[in-house]
Amino acid sequence: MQHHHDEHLPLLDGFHEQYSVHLDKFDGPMDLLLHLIKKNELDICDISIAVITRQYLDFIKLMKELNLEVAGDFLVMAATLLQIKSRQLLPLDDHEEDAAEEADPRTELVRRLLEYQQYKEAGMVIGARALLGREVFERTAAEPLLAAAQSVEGPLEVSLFELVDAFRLLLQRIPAESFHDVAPDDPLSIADCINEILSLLQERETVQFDDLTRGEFTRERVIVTFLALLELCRLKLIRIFQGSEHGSIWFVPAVAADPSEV
Amino acid sequence: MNSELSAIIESLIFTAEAALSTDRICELLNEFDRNDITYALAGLHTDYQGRGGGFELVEVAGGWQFRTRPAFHSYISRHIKTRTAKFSQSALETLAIVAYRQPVTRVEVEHLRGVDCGGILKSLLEKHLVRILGKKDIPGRPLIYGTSKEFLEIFGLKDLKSLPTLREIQALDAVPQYERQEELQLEPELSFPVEGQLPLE
Amino acid sequence: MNSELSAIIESLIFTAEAALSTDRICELLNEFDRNDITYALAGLHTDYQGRGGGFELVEVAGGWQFRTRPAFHSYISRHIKTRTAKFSQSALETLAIVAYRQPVTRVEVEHLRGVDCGGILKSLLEKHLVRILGKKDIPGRPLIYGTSKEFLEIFGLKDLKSLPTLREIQALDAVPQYERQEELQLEPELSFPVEGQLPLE
Repeated sequence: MQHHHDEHLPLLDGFHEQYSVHLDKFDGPMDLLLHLIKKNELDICDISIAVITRQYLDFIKLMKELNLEVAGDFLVMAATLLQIKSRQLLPLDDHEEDAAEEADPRTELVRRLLEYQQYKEAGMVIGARALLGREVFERTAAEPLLAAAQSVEGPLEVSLFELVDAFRLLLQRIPAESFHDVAPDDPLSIADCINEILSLLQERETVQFDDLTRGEFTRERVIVTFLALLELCRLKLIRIFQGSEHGSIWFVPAVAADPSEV
Repeated sequence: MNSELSAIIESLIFTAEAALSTDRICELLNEFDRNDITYALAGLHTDYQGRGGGFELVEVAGGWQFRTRPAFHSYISRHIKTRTAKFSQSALETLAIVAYRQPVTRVEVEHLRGVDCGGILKSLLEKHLVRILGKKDIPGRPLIYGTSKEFLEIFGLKDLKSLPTLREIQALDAVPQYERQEELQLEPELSFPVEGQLPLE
Repeated sequence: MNSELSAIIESLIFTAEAALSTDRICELLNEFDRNDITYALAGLHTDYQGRGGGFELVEVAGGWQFRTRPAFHSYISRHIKTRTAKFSQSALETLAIVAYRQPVTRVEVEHLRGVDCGGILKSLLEKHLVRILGKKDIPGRPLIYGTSKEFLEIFGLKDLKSLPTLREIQALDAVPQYERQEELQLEPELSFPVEGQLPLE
């Protein structure tokens, strides 16, 4: 492909397929920026925003002309570049001139690019390793002696992700009305709050109402906490008491933690 | 090690699930000469015998295989085969319901799963992953289940609050929304002629 | 072969179903001295490296295991099913960020990469390369991610500290070859973010 753009071929003349292949090659705006910097032989720490911004926008335009979906992330970066460019164009006040060195609008972008470049390369190094099952193999033959070996149940092998995913799949399977609080935009559920209270009660004997709303004292939080407490009280899992009128509300577990005592 | 060929043959025998015959080896390595292969095999056989390591290369019915030396069998049998306690999908589902919907009764778990869960709940209780929190104050006084401290330990959770919520897992699939997309005016910047120096390789 | 002990250890590692840790070997061979065992292990490791055979003794995911040498994979794949899946650049970048920055949140990964990473994180979770470590103690309590034991096993890493440092990576001009794998051993002093409290196991 190298020679193609050297020859200044007209852009969109029947090369859609080849181009789109290359467009897909960029794993996001940072990757594209790095490519432009390398292509223009620029120093990451001293990039020409004008050049990079123009080429970046040309690129997005091309993507649009090829009817490729331009991911929002690319547009966010375009906005960032335009913003940096406009800040560079603004004349500096006298008193700002001293600080101009530190206030280089490119600083944050350069820092992100350097960091991104590191991880991109780390990814390539990791990806170049010999992988088990691909380049490297372990012995697969069963050891006959092991068949007679004592067999014990090992530690549980299940990940947190599998647990949540099992729940997610279950909920997909059952009709929505079986569930009262799965609304995806419900920011605070009573069930979550009940979990939280039970968790606190596993750690200590008494809990104060204020402990539950500390750090997040919103009307919604208070109502949900209160409803959760009422539910727990109804289930006879906790007992609630109040020291004095308008005093703190305390609650204690109403059942023994040890199932053998139930 | 005599040669590269010996090493290649060794790697083939090592990865085979059963004894590998000389014919099969020759078939797999058809760019090599059969005489060289049989010579290499004989060399490997002698090497391993002389070495006196934990295992050797033996010719058994049908082919070549690495086998541990009988002298060490008493040590090998000390291996304890640990069957990793794999969770069945139904156990995982039941545990997930108890974790996310606690305090919950057996009837409620069964309502969600649509099948009897008595056996699974019992086994979860035995594994100490689930515990009985109390009895519900309704006719029949059914038991109320919740997760245990061991449950938190196994999943490496600090507390129940640290359980990932469904919403968080679903969010992994969600495509982020960019309302800015419409507002962003790129056109004025794009008035430059696109002069064939697009960043394509 | 140095000694009877070396041969015994060899037979144990050879027959184990997964990588065998030094601790586990000492447990199985409790009539031997721990020092002798570690000395024998080091000797075996060197022997196999020097021998240049079809397989070698490697230290991986906290234990010892015999594995074939990468150079022979094209021969082995003639009779064994191999994993054809290739990791995309996005997946490797994301995996690198999780490996080096763990515990890390999705927002942090996305900030570094400049793109949405929900789908990739989910697929890494499904492949068991990445796992949920819990929730971060900041407002919103976002999930935090780290790499798993499978990550070490599949990528042939002894532990997280044996990942090449980011500094070393920058010093490499080209993408390294498999052969270089051994040379990437790093000095222990590295600027690893969460040394000592890495959530393995």
